[in-house]
Amino acid sequence: MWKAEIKVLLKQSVLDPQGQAVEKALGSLGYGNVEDVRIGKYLEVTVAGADRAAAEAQVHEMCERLLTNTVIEDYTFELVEV
Amino acid sequence: MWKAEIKVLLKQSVLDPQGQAVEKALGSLGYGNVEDVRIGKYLEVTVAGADRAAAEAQVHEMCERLLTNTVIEDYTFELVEV
Amino acid sequence: MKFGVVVFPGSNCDLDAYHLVKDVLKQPVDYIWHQDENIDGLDCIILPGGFSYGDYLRCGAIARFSPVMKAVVDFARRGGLVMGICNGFQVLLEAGLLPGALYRNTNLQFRCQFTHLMVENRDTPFTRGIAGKKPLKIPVAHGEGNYYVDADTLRRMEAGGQIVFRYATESGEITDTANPNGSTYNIAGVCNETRNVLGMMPHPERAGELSLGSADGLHIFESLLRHGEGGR
Amino acid sequence: MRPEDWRKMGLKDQEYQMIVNVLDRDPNYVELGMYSVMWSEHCSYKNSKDVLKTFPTKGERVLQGPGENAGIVDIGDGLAVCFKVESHNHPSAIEPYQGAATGVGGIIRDIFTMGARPIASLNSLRFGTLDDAHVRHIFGGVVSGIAGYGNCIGIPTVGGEVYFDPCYQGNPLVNAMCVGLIEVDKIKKGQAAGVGNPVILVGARTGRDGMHGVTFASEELSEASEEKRPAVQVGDPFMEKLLLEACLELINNDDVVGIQDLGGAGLTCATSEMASRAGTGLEIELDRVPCREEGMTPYEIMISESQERMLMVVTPDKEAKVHAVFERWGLTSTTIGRVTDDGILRVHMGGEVVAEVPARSLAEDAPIYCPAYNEPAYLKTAASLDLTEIPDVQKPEEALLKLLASPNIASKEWVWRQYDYMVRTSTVVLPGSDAAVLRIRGTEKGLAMTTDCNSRYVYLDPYTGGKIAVAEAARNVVCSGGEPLAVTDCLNFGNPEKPEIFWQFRKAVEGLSEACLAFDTPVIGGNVSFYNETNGEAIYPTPTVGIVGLLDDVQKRCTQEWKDEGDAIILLGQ
Ligand SMILES: Nc1ncnc2c1ncn2[C@@H]1O[C@H](COP(=O)(O)OP(=O)(O)O)[C@@H](O)[C@H]1O
Repeated sequence: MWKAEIKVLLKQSVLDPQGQAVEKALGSLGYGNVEDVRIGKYLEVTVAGADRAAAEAQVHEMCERLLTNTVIEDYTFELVEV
Repeated sequence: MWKAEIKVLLKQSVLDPQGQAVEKALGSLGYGNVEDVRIGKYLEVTVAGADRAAAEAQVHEMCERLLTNTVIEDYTFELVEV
Repeated sequence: MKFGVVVFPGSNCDLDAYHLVKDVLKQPVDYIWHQDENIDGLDCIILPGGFSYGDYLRCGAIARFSPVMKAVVDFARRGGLVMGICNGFQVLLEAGLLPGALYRNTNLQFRCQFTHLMVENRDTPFTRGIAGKKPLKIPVAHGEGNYYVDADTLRRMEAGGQIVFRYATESGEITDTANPNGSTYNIAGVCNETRNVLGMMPHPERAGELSLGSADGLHIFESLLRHGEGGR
Repeated sequence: MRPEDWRKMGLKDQEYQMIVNVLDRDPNYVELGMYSVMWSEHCSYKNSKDVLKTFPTKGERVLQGPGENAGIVDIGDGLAVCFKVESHNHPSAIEPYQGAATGVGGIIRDIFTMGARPIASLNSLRFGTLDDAHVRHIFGGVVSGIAGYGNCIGIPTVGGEVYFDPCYQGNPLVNAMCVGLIEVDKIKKGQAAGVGNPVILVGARTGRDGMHGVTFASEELSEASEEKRPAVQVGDPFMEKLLLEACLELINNDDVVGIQDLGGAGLTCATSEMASRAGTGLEIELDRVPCREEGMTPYEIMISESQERMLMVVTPDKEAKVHAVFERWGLTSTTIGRVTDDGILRVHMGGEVVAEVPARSLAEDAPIYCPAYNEPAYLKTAASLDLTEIPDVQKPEEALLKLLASPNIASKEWVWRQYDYMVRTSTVVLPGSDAAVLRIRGTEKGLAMTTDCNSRYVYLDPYTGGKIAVAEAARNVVCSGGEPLAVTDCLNFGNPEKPEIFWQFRKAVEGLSEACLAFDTPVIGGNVSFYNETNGEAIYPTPTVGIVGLLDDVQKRCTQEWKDEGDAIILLGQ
């Protein structure tokens, strides 16, 4: 069994209003050294199966088909055996 | 300079309607081996400063004060030197 | 002209679209269940607003895999008229029938308010014959209506007349303050290259009677009816 | 059982003795938990019942008064309007977004449980002052929680009120109201009638959320409550939308004998109330309850407050069909038991009987208290105010601008533009006027609706303040063209065990009642929220009033704004 830890962020070219708002808020809370904030999604998907390569291919496919919108988002993931 | 990669998930005891909906959707897309889906937030916060321990303490504090809702969420993070 | 209004789990403006077509336009209309794969006999399909599948994950992301969407995509490819309103627009984007993507409003809030729309292309089945230069007064109600498209695609869309509506002031100026959600180029509605598929964030079905604050939405539906009468 | 067991659950020693008397034995832990939630103030109204009895509740149009999930009033044409207001103050203080969202979800369930189609939501909100960052966080969270739930489920949020005052600093008020339309012959009740009928649980899986939420709501907030707080409930408006559509489909096809939502006190409340109303018993099997977490105990399952669940009783011949309808809507439904004739709520798990108590004793036989009351001392100082000692305004323009800029007077558009107030295309007077007006499809009629309460007046004179609250709501409805039909109220007060608070409560109810008689608007339902205190300081007494009014001709509705240049301006009253 594998747990895919998937990180999704807006592409660099897409404005991230939420990240900007949080950056500002952190600044006004006194964290003057915060340079950049980006906010996205984090997903954990657990899949049954023994084969790492197969699990990896499957998670890729799920990301492309459903889990992310590649017009505006980039993703990376790691597989952890569980 | 440090980049904190922060993963935020709902606490295990808290209902995750998003995760459940996506789990169901993946099932009906034919991924019958998906056992569990949890959906949360992913943040990247870049902070200036040389000292790893100081950065770590600061990110912790930011998570507690603003970035996460500790009433319902848990978080973990990693620091990457950039 | 026979309309179909698709009902996804979580659609909630299905009633509004249905009511407008039936009681205001006096046209035949059926609800189409998201699991139906047969949509024969319809002239125009409306994907209504709402929160399909709760809009969990991303707006429209799960709905586009409904069985009915296969039929809708085929119907569109054959030249059938498809109109996606609000959540319906998001579903059309996710399904790849229209270019671009919609995401969180730059103000980070859900906004329900009247907006004014400049008609940028009057040569589509949805806008043909809309007279005058006055913008249409039509409300929006969404939290994720911020339209994004990359610069190259935008240029191509503009050249191809695919930008149909843009947010404007009451007097028709395209300004930042008239933009309720931060959309690229103030874009409120777009069509595909063949112009038979329209997606828009504002709700024309909520602007079909003066008692609701505006009847400007009727201009869009009336052009559709004229298009239907003229044959395709 | 040791005294600390029941005391920890919020039961008094004499209450424990009453339970022993009813059962003729010591209760086990599960049973004790069931009594503690059902006999909490929130569920049993043990401190307020006696006073609430004094409300006028009857009227020619009243089809359902207090006692069911919501009240119902006849509006002719075979139609009726169903409405109720409820508080979600304590959960919103802890987690504003989810607290407010689940408050909206709960009141919507109360309406469709009756068989009514929810057509509009309103709310009444109170916060501390906006110069405090925590208050701003609570305020923003509550508003987006109301928006998040209401917009997603597709019920327009058409009106409400917001006030800011230091007395709400640690204890905000979030009162949510829902209005539904129903055909008179489709009204459903929460009754487990028909011995042998299956009992079906549908909706979300049961988790450990909100354990002892009702007991929590029946205590003052303090620093320690942070620790004691129940697992926060997260709302799932999508699930509720499916439940709403599926339940209304079944009710409209006459497939339902009785139905009730699971709210505070969860399965314990729904099962005991449904059986008690029908004079029956129930036998349920907890092994069949779909759970979200492994290893949940019978105690946890019985008092879990997981949201978006409904309990339904149907006849055996409809059982398969009902499950099929739920499945078509993508919902999980399970038959968890049967109706019995012995009046006992019998709970099985793992082949054992884990609880066995008279249903009626849970639902109806909580002790009734008549707390002591006496006039608060502060009233004397307040009454001695000498107006002549207050300096006259020197610069009226400046004063006016200052007034207009005060958050209590300024436009509330920041709030309501986050709500979808147009969905269902029936809102013909939008937020920003006195009362919202909705048209009723297929008729010429309309409904006007509003929530109101000026708690400062109630604080200064609970009796007159109570009257003023009803009068203000009635005026708002009348100014919109409606004839006030009936009242729902949400009585937000401090700790009723303090005589000065209970005096406020009694006087306010007296005032509300008198005004309701004068306007011929009976009280058809409502909610009491006590213990609104932080560290011993009570909020202003805040009896929120919701009124729905009828317009025979919706074309005759009125709005607040000036219309045309040259129109005459007439001042009515003194
Ligand atoms: N919390 C709220 N939710 C929805 N609408 C609100 C809310 N608060 C105020 N409004 C709307 O704003 C308008 C003005 O409200 P309010 O200031 O209470 O008016 P008034 O003092 O005249 O009763 C009304 O239409 C009311 O319904």
